[in-house]
Amino acid sequence: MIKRKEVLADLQTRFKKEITDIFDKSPHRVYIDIPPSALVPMSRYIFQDLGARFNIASGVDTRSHIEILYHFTIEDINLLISLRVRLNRQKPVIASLTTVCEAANWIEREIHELLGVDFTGHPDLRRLLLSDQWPDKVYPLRRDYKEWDKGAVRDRGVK
Amino acid sequence: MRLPKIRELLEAVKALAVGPYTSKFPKKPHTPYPSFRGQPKFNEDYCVGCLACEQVCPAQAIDHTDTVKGGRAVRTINHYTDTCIFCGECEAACIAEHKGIKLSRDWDLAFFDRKKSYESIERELVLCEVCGGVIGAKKHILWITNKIGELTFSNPTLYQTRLRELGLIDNNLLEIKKDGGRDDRLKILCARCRRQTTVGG
Amino acid sequence: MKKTVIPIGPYHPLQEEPEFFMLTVEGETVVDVDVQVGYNHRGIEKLSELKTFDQSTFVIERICGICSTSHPFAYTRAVEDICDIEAPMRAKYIRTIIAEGERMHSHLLWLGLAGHFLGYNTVYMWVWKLREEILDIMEIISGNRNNYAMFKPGGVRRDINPDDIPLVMKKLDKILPTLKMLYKAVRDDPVLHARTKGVGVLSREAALDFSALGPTSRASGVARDVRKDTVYGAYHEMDWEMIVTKNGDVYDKVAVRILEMLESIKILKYCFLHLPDGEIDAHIKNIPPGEGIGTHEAPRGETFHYVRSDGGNGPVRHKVRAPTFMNLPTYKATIKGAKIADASIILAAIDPCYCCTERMAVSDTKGERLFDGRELIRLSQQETLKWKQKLGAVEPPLEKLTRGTL
Amino acid sequence: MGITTKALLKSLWVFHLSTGSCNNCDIEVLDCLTPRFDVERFGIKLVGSIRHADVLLVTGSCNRKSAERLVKLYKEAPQPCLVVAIGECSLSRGIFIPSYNCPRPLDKLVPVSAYIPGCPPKPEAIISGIVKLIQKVKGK
Repeated sequence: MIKRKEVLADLQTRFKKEITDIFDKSPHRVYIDIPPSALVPMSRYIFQDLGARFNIASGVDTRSHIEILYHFTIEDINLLISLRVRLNRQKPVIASLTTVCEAANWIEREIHELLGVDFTGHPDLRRLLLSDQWPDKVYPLRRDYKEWDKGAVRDRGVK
Repeated sequence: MRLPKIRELLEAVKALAVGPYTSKFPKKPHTPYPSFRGQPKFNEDYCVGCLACEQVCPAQAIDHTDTVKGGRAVRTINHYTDTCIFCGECEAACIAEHKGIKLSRDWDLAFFDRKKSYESIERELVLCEVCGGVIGAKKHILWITNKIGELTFSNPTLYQTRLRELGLIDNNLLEIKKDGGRDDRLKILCARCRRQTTVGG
Repeated sequence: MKKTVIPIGPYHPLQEEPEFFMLTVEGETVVDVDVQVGYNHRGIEKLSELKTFDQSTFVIERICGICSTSHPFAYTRAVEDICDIEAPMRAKYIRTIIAEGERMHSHLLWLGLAGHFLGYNTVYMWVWKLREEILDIMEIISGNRNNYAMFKPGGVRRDINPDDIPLVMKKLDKILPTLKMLYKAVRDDPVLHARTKGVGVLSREAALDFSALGPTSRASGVARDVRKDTVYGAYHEMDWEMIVTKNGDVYDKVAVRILEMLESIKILKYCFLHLPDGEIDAHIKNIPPGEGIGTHEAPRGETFHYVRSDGGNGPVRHKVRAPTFMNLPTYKATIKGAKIADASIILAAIDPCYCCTERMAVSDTKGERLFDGRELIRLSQQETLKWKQKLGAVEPPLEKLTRGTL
Repeated sequence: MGITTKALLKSLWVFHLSTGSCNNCDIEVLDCLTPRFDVERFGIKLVGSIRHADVLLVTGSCNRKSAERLVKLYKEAPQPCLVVAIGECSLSRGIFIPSYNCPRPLDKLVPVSAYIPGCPPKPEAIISGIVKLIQKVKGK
């Protein structure tokens, strides 16, 4: 039963250069800010050596930059590690995690499609959710998303 | 292969003895459980026209129009059966003891024309005497006067509406000047005119 | 070897959601599966940003019909995580009652469908008849068969009035014997063993690599259950055990789900009898800026809600991850090398809930010979008939019994 | 009332189509076929392909991908085909009206003959909706 403090201490010694900030939200959750380059080695260590489970990646469009949080859960000590990565808003690019764990395949296709983040090294980055008529370069989850479909009916459609 | 078959046969015989499980629905009418959330219905004597239900509704199934009908300013609140998700939020938010709009028990709402699939209620409006803008539903203002008791007399709009409703005063004590000056302070005014007459300019 | 492409779906009457799998097949064995998705996508994450925190629960509740209370459970826990407020004890009990009731009716629904895929139409009818009892209980408590509208950040919207409880307990006692009979029927039936044992095996390593969740991972020996790992709801008030089996084939997935239902009944009974009285809402006044993460053990696995607020009255970003999002890609591990006849039961084995994953699909084939979705189900049913004849349970041929498939 | 409509009403064969629904309404449609509300007593049967169907049961909020297939499917249906919209999502997309992936309600895509509101509608509401539809078509 590796304890929570040991896990964090171990992460800090091993990735001292990359970790810019650690924030203990609650006994069961910790945020770690890292630069995009450190994502793959760190998540490989967390996923394979610490035996964590890849939970999900959640992309957020704060108006100044695009932020992706990678959540890993270590079950036996019930700790949720969220790696926070900031990308610039015009050309968000980051390495894909599919080499580390197969489960990240779909979520990266979804973030690519809804937020416009480019994942280098992803096996097949085709469209996951949106239909074929959806125009390219229009990302619904961006803050500046405007309705492009002229025929859309936004009331009850009776009058 | 013997034993499991026997158990199933026993089960089948038991089911035969109990009789069909199918409900006699079209012949016998179906009454849902008392806590069933059916079609919300406006209640004529409780609803005060305050539009709390419209703001709370997650599916925006309630909207209102303020129009002048037959010389009287009227607010019609419509509830659309084809957008409502029957969640009970409107009943929970209703300020008239949760009875202004109440979820009934009826579930058989099938219809053929979406243009007629709504329900509405009409409330009389109180208009500002200077600019003619809408202040609110009359019943809503009276509801406020009941709620704040004697504090009503701090605001001319409130106590004049109340006194007119009780018939204690006639319509216009003083002549309305509409010049935004201080003379119009003792009138039924909307918030903007109220500000203009008290602060001025 | 000429490659044949088999589409299942998209609008097959029995699977209640449109889903489509492109199976490329060589002869009898399935070589590859390509799942295409996108039919149920309704943009719920963007919609939740237009609503306030309180209204957003109703959008979240309509993500999926059979886990329509798991998403609000995780969402309200995420919002409570932002403002560090705990729901009062009675609200926790009511939340657990609704969650366990929904686990029952979701597992029963899946058991019925799995029965039909294997050709056991009587199991399908019997299990869905049993499911009506649970739906009645939920209607008594929450006012609707599903979409219960009970959850609110900080507590519960409606209370359970005590004089409903005797009627509910009577209905619960009616369910238990039939469920036990069903479990014995599944355990003893040699034809079912032949059809499901060793079929579509998800090994423990694959389950870990795909991060599979819920009954799918517990059937492969990965002891993963949010109700045991984190302390929430009333799950730590009573003792119930987590069902974990080892060999990860379809039979284990059936067994895990049925035994979980027996546990759910135990939890439901305990909660009804020990319902503490007191407040049912913590009255959250304002929600500070911040991020919250809430999880809950839905019938199919762990739902994960990430809510970010900037102090306003609505979520700024709301990420929903449903369990099937993680379980669905496990097809790559389970379906490779399986026979076509077993394809439909393997695809149904993880209890896929497509509207959770907001996905479904069609794709046009390149002119190879096509099986229709219904033919594939009939193939699976004829396979069961073949096993029945082999194992000596001679019955009239399927066509005469069911006048063709449903 | 033409011979086709009279034949149509004898026993309705139903094809169920889910266009982006949360599958509550789909399950209530399936509930109608199970022992408690068995609609096969009235000859209503769920068929596997649109070619044999008299009535098209539509659930779900017609998102973009499903809307294309819905229109294509409606064209394939044999013509005196009645469309019944079940659940708030197929009536007016209910709570999904502002969603970017559900642009148009159902009756802007195909002519709808009956609407059954409810989220989800009780199986009894679906049965009584179809009974009303039969009487209306007969009454005409």
